Amino acid sequence: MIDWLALTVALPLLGSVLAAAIPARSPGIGMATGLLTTTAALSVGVLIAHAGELRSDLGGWGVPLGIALQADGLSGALLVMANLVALGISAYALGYFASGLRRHFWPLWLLLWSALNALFLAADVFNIYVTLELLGIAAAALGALTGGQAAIAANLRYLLVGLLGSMTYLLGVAILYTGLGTLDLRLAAESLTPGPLAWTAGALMLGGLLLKAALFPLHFWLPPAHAQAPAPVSAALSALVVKAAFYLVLRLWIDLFAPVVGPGPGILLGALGAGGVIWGSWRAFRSERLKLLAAYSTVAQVGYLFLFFPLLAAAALPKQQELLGALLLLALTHGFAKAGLFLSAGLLQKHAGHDRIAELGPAIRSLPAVAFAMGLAGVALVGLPPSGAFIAKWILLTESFAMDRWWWALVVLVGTLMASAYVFRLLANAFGPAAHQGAVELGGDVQTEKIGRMIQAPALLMALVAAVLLGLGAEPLWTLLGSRSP
Amino acid sequence: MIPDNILPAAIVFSSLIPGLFIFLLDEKRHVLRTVLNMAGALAKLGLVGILILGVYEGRLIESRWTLAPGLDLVLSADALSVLFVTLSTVLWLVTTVYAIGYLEHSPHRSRFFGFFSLCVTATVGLALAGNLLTFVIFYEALTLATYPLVAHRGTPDSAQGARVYLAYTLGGGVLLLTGAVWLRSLAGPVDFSQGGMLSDLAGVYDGQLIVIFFLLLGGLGVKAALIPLHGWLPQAMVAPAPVSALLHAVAVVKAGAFGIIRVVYDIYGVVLAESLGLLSVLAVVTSVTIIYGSLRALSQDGLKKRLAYSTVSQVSYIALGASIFGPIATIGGVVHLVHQGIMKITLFFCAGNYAETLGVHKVSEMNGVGRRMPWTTLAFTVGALGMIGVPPMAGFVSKWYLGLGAAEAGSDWVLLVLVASSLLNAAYFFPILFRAWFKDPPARWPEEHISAGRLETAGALLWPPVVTAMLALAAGIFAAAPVSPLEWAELIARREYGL
Amino acid sequence: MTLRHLFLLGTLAVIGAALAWVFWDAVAVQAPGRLADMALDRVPESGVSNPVTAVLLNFRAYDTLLELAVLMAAILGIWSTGPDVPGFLPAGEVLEKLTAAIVPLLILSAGYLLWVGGHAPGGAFQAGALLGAAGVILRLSGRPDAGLPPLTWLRLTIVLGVLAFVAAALVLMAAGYGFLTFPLAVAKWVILAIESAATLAIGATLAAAYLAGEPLGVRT
Amino acid sequence: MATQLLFGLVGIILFLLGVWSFLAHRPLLRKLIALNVMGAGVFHVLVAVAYRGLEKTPDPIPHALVLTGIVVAVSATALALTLGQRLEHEDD
Repeated sequence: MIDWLALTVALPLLGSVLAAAIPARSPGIGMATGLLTTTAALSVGVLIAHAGELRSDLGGWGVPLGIALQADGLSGALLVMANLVALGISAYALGYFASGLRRHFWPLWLLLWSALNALFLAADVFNIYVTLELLGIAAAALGALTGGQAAIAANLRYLLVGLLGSMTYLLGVAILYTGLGTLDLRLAAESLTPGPLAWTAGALMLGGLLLKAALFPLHFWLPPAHAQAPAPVSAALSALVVKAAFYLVLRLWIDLFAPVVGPGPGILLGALGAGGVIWGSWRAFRSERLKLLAAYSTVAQVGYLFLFFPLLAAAALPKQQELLGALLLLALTHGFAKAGLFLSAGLLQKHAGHDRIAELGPAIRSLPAVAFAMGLAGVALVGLPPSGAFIAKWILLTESFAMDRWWWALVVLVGTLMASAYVFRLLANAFGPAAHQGAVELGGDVQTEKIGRMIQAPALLMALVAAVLLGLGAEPLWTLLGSRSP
Repeated sequence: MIPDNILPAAIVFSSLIPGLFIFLLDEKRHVLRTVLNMAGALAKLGLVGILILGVYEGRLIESRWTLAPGLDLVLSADALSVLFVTLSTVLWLVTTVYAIGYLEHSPHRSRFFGFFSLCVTATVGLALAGNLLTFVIFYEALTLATYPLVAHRGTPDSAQGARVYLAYTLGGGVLLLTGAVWLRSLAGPVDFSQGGMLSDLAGVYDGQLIVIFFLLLGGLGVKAALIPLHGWLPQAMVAPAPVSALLHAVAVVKAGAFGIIRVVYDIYGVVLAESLGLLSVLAVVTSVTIIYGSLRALSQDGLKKRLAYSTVSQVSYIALGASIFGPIATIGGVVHLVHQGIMKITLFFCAGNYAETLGVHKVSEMNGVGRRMPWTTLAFTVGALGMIGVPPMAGFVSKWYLGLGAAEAGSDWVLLVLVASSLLNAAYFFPILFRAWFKDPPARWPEEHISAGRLETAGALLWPPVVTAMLALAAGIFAAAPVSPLEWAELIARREYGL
Repeated sequence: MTLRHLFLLGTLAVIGAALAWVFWDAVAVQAPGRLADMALDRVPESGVSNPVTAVLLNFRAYDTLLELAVLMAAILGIWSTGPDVPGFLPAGEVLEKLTAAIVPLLILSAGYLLWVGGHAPGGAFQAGALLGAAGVILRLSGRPDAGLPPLTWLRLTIVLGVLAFVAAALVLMAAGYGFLTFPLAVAKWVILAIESAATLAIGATLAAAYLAGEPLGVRT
Repeated sequence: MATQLLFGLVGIILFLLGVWSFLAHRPLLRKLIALNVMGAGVFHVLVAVAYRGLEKTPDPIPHALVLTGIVVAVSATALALTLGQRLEHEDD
């Protein structure tokens, strides 16, 4: 029998081993592994759509003794998104890295990929800790790949903060095991009752994860780390790694803690999310550099995701499902959009030799496809139609009005305006005196690179998915969520 | 024969698909781009023809696509949408010809014509929108499609104009979005239906309904350039002439005015709107806008700026018609949607011709242009007289019905507004006509790009205004003919008031 | 001792009290059964008799697999930061002799711990740690390469653990068993093979990590 | 029972000391050591949980978790140390 869940984790591990052992062949091995892994993830998605929730007991021991992997509509959709984005990033990376960095990039990248899949499928609280460390270490190493002092400093800080988060989380796990005698998410959910245990374990585990999910004000480590990393890595960090941490928060929240801790924490998370929306958008608007802008917009986008929590807690079941679908749609849209934005930013940086927004005009105008990718990604980040984010926000707004919690709607609307401010401040550069070929305009001193068509494709494709496909074709998400475990 | 559940979608796609292909074209593929443009325009025209027939027979023509549980994208055709669709389709065809003549030698043509097609796609989409969600989607899409056109030239002041335009329209978009979701949270899916769909909420949520109305009005008023939300319009003048023509006559301002009509008649229902006292407020706002626009127009020397302020004033006639209770005024407002479009696009074409041919941008430079460019000036004259409302021009018909309706509704002060604005129109148009026809031309024009040959200017620039001018004449003279805009307007009014 | 510090101390004290209470409550009052008995009962089915090894290499083998991946990620990350730092001066005679005596002992005891892990405390990690220690000692006593094989072979060694683990799992899956399911008949040997591979990988990784960079063999 | 509580409390105290020194000190090296102290604290708690009195064999699960945790912590520490070493040292 083929265990597709396990394969999505095992294949990239194997690929990483091969890439590390045979550095000369690493790009080929990496691409092949990527294709196989994505296929496995897609089949997981298809299986969920047909057979409903999937679960596999590794080692055949069954919980609570063994470890299980599980995938429902929520995790399945995120898994598919993550793998498609990762595949796009891989295709981009083929053309991006100089030969010196390649042999370092691919094995670490595949380990990161494996960790991502493992997290979306995780069903065991301690296993989540191990996987988080794999994710964090691979991410920090990839982020520091350029070797610049700033990059190393930023990613060392990122690594340490990540460790602080996982240690806190681990203490929560220890407490949980002490009190419940199980590490399996579902069994824990069955036996967890309101009380001090739930509160402390919840505070520790969620607190640790929130640090990794960069929820305001725990976001301080994110902008430097994401802005300093090489473009494909920044894309992965912003679009996927943060998403994985967020997914764990959401998973633990709805499965484990929301039922036993009452409405307070949900409102707190929503309030922090609101702070993130405002602060992140503001800093993005003030950023001088493109990649910093993109990084701060991630802080804002994470904020949006948390705005759903108080409503999720307050809503009755059918509404709850609707909101959860919107939340999922927003997360997927942001995954594709942010990846598209960072990959475009990387191309502009390569082409112009810098990423100072004010001076990017000529570079943008000489790369129309990249300009389009940024435009579409921008539309999705602001949440204008026909992007998936628009549908998600429409539902969020409607529900917050319907539940007489209009203040959440207010945050969304203000955030939307701020987002359009920073997005169009960037896009305005696309219009200006006609572009002659790159270097001429850019002046002699900066080193510029010719950008091929192939490397532009992934950015454009992902932006398209975010800005159009997810907006017009999102309905299946809710049917997929219908197969969610109660 | 196209099935009725495909037709509206097909009408939208007929400009979307060519647009997307045009984006991929190389700058130099002039012929192919022209072919794509024209093919799209003609295909749309044909499809609209089929649509008109269907609606005239009273068939239900609707395309539906589910975006999310309970959220449908609905494109459906009723008498009102057909009127707007036809207008935009016809004028798009003409404007495309004009734009090809106007822009074929400037840079970034593929980008321009791509967004040009997206712009009309959005316009047609919101014309056919069958519910508020769909309307909002295309309304925002219109903003996104027009922004690159306004910014197209890439000069500092066009960048500035585009920034202002975007600030206003996105701000308005947020207001509209707020109103729309709030309304949805009260009423569920907001499908446009003749006579309104909120009657069962009346009396329960009156307060909220009033707030929502003003949110929606705020959002739509930006594009409709109602005082005090009109600030972007004169700034957007920096755009190339075909864009201004489209923005002013068809796409943007009309989207706003059309939206106001939708809100008043097909969401609130004119009866409810009246009973909530919303109509009178609207009447005041529009009247102020009418007078203010005309007054500002008087003092403008830049020809396009003067036309811009005249748009501010003229578009408000449409909303004014909606704000007066009674079918006659409704007819006047709705029919002006068409008449103002035809006349205003003529005027902008002519302004573009003067600029392109002779480098004439200012009214003060227009001495004797009539002798140098008789046809263009003739077309301009027709448009101008129409705007003033001289019988038997199209503009006269609109104002006549508006006045009649006002009198019938017993709000006589509106008559004063109409008279005053007509006088003001005359005051800022007659001097132009006088200069153009009766003053002597200067020794040499500011910068003469196109020297007079067999035609006074390039053919692609000359024919569009002449054609639209003739349309404007016809709309007035044959107002009583069976399929004239007036007839349609009456059909719409009958259906809205259930007569 | 600023105000901030005082505030921090206060908060931590409160948290500590809360944690202590919850822990006491969970251990002394609730005292749930937990997994001990279940695990101990099923040790015989695991192919080894040392419960901890049974958990690590069979019940929760998936954790261990990812943990080896973590080690691999760490060393690959270390290598990606650049070449290794220069080593220490060659050791004096005494230390030299000492090293020559200790290193073989360490390797021997590593082997013993690996073997004994099957039925008594011990196992791949303890053994790997000893191997790593041997490497560190060699490095301290002046061997720039810490006794590690040349890079090409070193690469193979550090991935050995994950490779053996994944390969075994996939082969058994292909053979019709679940992922990481070791049929009792072969479990003992599969586990021993994986553990031996893991021991080498861990030892090599720990020693290599001590070089703080990729041993490209370029020395000045 | 008492032993168990004692070990657990020591673990919690260690953890909090680690948090304290992570938050109170700027140098990255000290933060790294602080993290390892926190780790030691958590492992203490787990070992305490495993204890079932002298006559019964301890719960093997927490022991395994501790072993795994140690290796993970070592890996992270190694990478962090290397990154720190690549930094010029003005910031600590």
